[in-house]
Amino acid sequence: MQEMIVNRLRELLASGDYAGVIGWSKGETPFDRTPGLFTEKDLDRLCYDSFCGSNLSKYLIANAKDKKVIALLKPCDCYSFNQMCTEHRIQRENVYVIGVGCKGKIDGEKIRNGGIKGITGVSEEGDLLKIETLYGEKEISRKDVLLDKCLSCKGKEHKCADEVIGESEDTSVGNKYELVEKLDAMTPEERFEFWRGELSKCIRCNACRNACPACSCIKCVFDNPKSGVENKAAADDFEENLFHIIRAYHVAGRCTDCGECSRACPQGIPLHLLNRKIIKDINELYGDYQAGEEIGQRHPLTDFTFEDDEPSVVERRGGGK
Amino acid sequence: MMKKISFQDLPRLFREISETQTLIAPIEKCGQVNFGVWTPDSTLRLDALKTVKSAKGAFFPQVEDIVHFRMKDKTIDIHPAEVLTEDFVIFGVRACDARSFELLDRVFLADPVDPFYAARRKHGTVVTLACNQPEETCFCTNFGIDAADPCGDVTAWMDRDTLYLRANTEKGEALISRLENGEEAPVEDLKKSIGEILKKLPLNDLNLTGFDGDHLMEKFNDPKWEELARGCLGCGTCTFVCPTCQCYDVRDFDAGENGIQRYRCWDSCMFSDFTLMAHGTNRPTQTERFRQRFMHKLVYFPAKNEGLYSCVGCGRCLEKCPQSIHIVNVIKSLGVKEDD
Amino acid sequence: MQKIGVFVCWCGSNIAATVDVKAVAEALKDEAGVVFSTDYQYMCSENGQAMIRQAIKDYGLTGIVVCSCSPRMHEATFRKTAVSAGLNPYMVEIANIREQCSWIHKDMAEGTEKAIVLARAAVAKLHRNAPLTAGTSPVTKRALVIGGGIAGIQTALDVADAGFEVDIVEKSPTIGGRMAQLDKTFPTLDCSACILTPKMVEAAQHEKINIISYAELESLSGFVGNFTATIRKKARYIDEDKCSGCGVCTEKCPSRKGLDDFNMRLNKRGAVYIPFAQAIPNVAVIDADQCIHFRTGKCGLCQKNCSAGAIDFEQKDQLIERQYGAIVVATGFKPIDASQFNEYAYNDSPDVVTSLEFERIMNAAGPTKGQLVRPSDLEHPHEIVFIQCVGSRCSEDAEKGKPYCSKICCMYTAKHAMLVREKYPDVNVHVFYIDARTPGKNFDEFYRRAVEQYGVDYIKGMVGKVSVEGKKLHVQGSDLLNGEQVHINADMVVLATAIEPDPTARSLGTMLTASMDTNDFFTEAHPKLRPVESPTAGVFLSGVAQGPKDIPETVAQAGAAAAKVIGLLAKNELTCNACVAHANEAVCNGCSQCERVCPYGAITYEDREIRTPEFRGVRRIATVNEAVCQGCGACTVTCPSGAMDLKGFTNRQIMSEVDAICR
Amino acid sequence: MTDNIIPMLGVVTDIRTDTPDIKTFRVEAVGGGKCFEHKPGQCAMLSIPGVGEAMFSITSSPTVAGYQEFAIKKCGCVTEWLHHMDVGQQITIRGPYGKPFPVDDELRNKDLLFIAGGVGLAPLHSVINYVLDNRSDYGKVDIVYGSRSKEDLLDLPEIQSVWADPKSGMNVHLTIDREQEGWDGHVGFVPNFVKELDFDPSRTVLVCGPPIMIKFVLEALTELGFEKTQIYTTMELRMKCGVGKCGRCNIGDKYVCKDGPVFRFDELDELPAEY
Amino acid sequence: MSVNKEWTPNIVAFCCNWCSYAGADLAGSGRMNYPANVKIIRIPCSCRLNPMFVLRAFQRGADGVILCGCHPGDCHYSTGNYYARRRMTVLFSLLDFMGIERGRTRVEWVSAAEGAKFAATMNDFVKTVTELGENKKLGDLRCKK
Repeated sequence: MQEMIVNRLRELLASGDYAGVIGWSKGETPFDRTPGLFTEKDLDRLCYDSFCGSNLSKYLIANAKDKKVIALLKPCDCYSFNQMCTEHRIQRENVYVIGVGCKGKIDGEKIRNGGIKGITGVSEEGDLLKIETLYGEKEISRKDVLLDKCLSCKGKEHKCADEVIGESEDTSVGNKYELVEKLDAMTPEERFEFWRGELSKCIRCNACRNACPACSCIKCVFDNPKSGVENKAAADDFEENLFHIIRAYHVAGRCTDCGECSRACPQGIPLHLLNRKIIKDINELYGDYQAGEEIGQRHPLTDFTFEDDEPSVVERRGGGK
Repeated sequence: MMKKISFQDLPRLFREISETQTLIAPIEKCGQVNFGVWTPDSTLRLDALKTVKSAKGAFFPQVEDIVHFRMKDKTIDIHPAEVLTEDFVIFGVRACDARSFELLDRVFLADPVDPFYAARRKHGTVVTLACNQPEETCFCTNFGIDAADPCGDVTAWMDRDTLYLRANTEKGEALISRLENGEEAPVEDLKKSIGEILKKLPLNDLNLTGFDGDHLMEKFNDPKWEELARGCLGCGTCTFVCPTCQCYDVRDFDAGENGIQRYRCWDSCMFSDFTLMAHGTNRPTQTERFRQRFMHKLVYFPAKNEGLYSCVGCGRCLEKCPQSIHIVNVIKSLGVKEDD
Repeated sequence: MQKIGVFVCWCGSNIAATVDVKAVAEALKDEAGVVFSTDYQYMCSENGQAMIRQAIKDYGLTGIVVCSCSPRMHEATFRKTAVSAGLNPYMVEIANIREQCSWIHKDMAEGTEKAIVLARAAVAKLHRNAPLTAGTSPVTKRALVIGGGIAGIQTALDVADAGFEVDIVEKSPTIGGRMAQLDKTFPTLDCSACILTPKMVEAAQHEKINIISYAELESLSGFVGNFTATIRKKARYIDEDKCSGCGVCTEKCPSRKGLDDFNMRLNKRGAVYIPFAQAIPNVAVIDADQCIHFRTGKCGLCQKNCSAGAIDFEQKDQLIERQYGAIVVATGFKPIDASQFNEYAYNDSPDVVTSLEFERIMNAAGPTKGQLVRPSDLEHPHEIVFIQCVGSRCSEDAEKGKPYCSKICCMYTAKHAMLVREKYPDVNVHVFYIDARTPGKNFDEFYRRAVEQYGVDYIKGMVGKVSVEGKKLHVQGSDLLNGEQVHINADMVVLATAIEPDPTARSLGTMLTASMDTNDFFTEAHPKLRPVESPTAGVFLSGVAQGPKDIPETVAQAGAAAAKVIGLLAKNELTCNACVAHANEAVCNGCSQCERVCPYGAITYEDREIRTPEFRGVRRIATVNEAVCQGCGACTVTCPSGAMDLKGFTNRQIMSEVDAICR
Repeated sequence: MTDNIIPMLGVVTDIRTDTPDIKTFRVEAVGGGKCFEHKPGQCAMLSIPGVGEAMFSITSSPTVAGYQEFAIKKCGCVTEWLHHMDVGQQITIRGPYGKPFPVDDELRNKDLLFIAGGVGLAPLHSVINYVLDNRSDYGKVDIVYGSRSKEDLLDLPEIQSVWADPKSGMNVHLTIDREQEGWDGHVGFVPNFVKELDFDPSRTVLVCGPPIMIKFVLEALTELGFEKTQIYTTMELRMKCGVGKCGRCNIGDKYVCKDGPVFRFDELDELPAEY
Repeated sequence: MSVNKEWTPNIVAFCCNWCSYAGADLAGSGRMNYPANVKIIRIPCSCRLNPMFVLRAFQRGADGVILCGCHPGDCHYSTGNYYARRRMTVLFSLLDFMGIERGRTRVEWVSAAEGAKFAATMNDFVKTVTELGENKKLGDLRCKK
């Protein structure tokens, strides 16, 4: 597929209409895939394979501002792209979207966490990953180390592609709200303890925010001394909560559930659960809604019906105790 | 004198230590291993090679109060925060992190000495641990660090079910003198086997030629920075997991009736507001901020510190950067190529 | 750093009784930025205001906090005080230590402590206040009156007489409203039609008044001085310009199934009809539900017989869009549905009627041509029982009925009783009442005449049950004065049904964003001081839409509303709200979310050149039309970057208040 | 030992309005007297708890007894607050920080030329008065100072009555950017004025002002034959700790707060152009 | 100041200017008692309530936060409270999801005529929050006395 993509890109770039391609290149470790802008001369560095898990759509804000570019987007990335077009953060006409086929992306962290150390090479053989390490060869099933976001895959359709290269697969497994429901079923004390434990790991590196395509503010309230809530480090437990509550709330209705927040988090905090809880609430209370389904949507928190539930519905619903 | 203790007895030792001083060790919490205060019910993970955050927090915490104010009318009361006065032990520090303390000393113990850091250094005993299984992201060898025999007040080795310890300083001696004597031979064997693996590490021969004060302007003006920085999100992950990054910010928190707390907290030169002033910033683009971080580690710091790099090759940035952009990219991209 | 003065009002003993005002003033002296703090008996008095003015000058105050009654009461007063001393009016904050403190707490220590906290919050907010200047917007010099009853007519006439154009929108085919249905009026017993119809004619002929009958307000946008209304003029299938009101069509119409609304549906009428003889406009209307042509496509007799050629079966609803500067709500009332009170056998016997039905029966132009007969058999009744308070003054948790007194029933029942006794001395009249409420000019005299001169049998007590027994109605009630049960075999029972707001009021209120009470009466801006204004600027209240009242009260209020409208329309421009939203261009993302929640369409976007320490270039930025923004703040919360803020209620101001309260 | 990080108290004992957006604040220790001794060109960190901390150059000469002064232009949160406060307000102060002008070494016995623009006079003010108080230690002294308008000239009364006094043995050359009523002095930008004045290139130059002015002054001086080793300036960057640790003011291998703020231009050439 | 007293919760009530604030005034005019630890902040409309304000109140030591606005359909700005209703529902649900006690946050619609309802609502809310006890989960220790 990489070859097909590169060949097509060569054709497109030859036209001179585009300043470059937003894509990935290989890096040092077997999992390193770094986003970049590629021109005709460095197309040979461009790489597209099972490790290109990151969502490139956000790079278009900076890179498609005053020039036309080509973007390689996976089916899930398209939702983010559409949402940013809706919010006028990306000008649709400046981007030629090539939908690239995706059969689920592999999470290097999961391989490492599975106890496989010193990895020097990985090769794919069907559903099997052969892993070379400093301590011998290992094998692992591909589906066991897919990125979490692939397990709640939104489907194989590219919602914004100008053309599609390669086949995609829906890699979703089971109920994507499973963890949310599990938490909902806990007592408030248990839930509190769960989040306290998770969020206490937060180092406020802002990776979740900076990777998030919905967090595309020119200046985040947490960086703006004039906002009154600016803070840089969690000097108190409260500030750990505050940052993540406000962040989840600010992307409410706009979050496409792309999973970048959890993927980017160096401490493995399941931040996407906060967003997913909101998505679940919105779907249940205000009707099914998928942010980024198409350009120009009005999201549920900028909308209402006369018959909406009262906030006291929170006290009645859910399996919570 | 080599000492030893069986793993079985380790909890007893830890309990003993923690009775008189704070004991910090790699502890697993919510699926991640980080240095934290050890208590009998914590999950000790001496086997974990890399904690997510480095060990620097033991001496330079992420958030630290420095002074407290109370204001009334036109008057101000100033109450400096107290420096640490109690001893503590940090156990299980790896060679790379142990070297980072020396680098931090160069900053915080330089004139004028930072009192908070100095107090922690004075009261802290560092027990290092040799790396039995280095990983592909490790490249400490490039900086003259020996993962088989780390420095510190005490050096420890894990061999099957026994922990061997060697005191390197008086502080270390005081900590482990209570243990029974151990043999040298198993440790020597272990060092040898570690040495073998270290040789095989894929990143163990980075070419650092040209990263020095003499080539400062050349490196600074290298056109490759822009492409290197293109994918950088401007988050602080690399900075905050890095054992040598020590930039900090000073902030005030108005706690109302409780006065105003001035604290310092880790900061990152990758953040867009790092050098922002009322009338502008001297590094307006992410490329410039990105460049600053690596120039500081690889060029400015050695220029000021006899060629000592501000990188210990721990490889945390390789593992944690969400977009896989890290110092090895920079070294390889900007450095002298083998075929040049 | 502001220099703040704090002024603590005693409000006589209203505040001082439960709040140690001196302690409050003293405690506030320690607050950052407070350079002067004092207390006084009545801050709102001239002396109190002079004290504020003096302090502003003496201490070079940049802002003042007045701890007093609700800002709804005196914020405007103190803002004017500040202005007269050279301060910006928005550098005034009120700490509400009366309504929200001294009046609800009894304990002095508690009240004082809370007053201090409230005052601190006001100081904290004031630290973040900035002087604001209000913009201006032009005024469209035309008024819209909704409802063409006596209230609407009177308001329209008064406004028009002052030289401004007025449109009356009336939902029925004619103006005149409920008053047109009345026979006589209390306490003078003069003929209702005789005093109303000249007003109707005057309105119709007034060059400044435009009557849009058989029409309803479809939608409304805009704000005070600049409303845009869309009015749906329903198809009456008659060309109003051609119809001469000759009535030939109404006679020729073969359909006789429609019920005559004007006569309270007591008789039938044709599918094409003129509501009543003096209707204005005096134009027929076709009831399409009853019309044979509309139901079968045949007939068309009216069309054939209309010499003016005014019948137009093709007519469609028409949407009229017009601009108005002011809106008057005069939607009036309807009697409460009596069928829910079947204890009075209303559903069981046609001889149990409501007062308004009785009004039509007594009227010479009514269904019985003014003959007092029983609807069931058209026989002359001998015993009539009037029952008061049907649906009025019910307990709050009763399943039916209204909690309020409908105000007019006592008097119209006395009127009915008197008229019956005068015309038909042979008829015995009994009135069951709870209280006879007669607090109006000549009202009690009128009531006493009914009792003393006309011998109406007033029985203090409730009726428990009315049952149909053959041709008679068995009324079973209690006589509280004599302490006994009363049984009367009556020929007719008249129910003094409560009045309630017209059912269209609720949706109209929503459209106008004018607030209503739980009974759907429109709320006045202030119950005492602004009784004819709605809290929504530019919307005024006239007549029963605001609350039960009789004709003279309605006319008085209609005049008052007109005066307010004239006051508004006389201005060439209005000062806008100064507390409007504003987008900080340095951090606006241009994401368009704020636009979506703005109820006024006040937000647009433009590409603007931005120069900040971090960015130079062109960016899409939200801009707020200050004349249109009403300052609700919906946009501010939708804005993720905090670029959109509301002047006067900024994020920082509110957070400062929160901090001060919680500390 | 904690003095370098932990501030001490100071009291503002005098506030002068110099220009529409610059005020000079006099700071003393709470019990009277100076908070600390300093050298010309050094800075101090002033702060209002809860508002923030910022670095300012000390405007008064070390020879002044009893207090230090700071000329501060209103531009951010801290300065805004300072501008709104009254005499008697306590603030916190720590310092002195940075390398001073080499008044007792390289500058001694030299002919000096001071060039300043706008609020850039503030750091030089300290040196000029120090030189004045030790007049015999220095040779010829010329001061070129310019601003946007007459109102924007800092310390005009002092300049006119003290510096321009023939007894001072100093020459003062004032200029404003545009013609203005009531101004009969020179009109024009500072760099051009320097060229017009045609100074002897043997002088040692101390320059401070907006970056754009410095750039053109440097060109003008080069044109006149000056070497970069003769020219000193002082830099302003975001500083937090003041002790070369927090990393904010790092340029190349230098920390402006510690290795600067005074730099000789030839030193600056060896630094990345990030200032 | 409240040293020797029993613990009472600190309640912040955000009231919209047009209905609820007026309702609170009416409660005052009617001398209807409710606890003094309820402090009202006037906002123009319930839709002005930024979730940040709610969190801020908890940070600074509030034990309960209540928002009062016009009844749905009665908003002075016609639609403000509909937005507020959705926003607060989502926020409260999120707080609940994070384990914060449900009873600490509430939204009530109180019209300008409902002085009695205002007082009753406040009494009830104070009772609920008193039963929940001190807000320990969402406070900032630095602000604790």
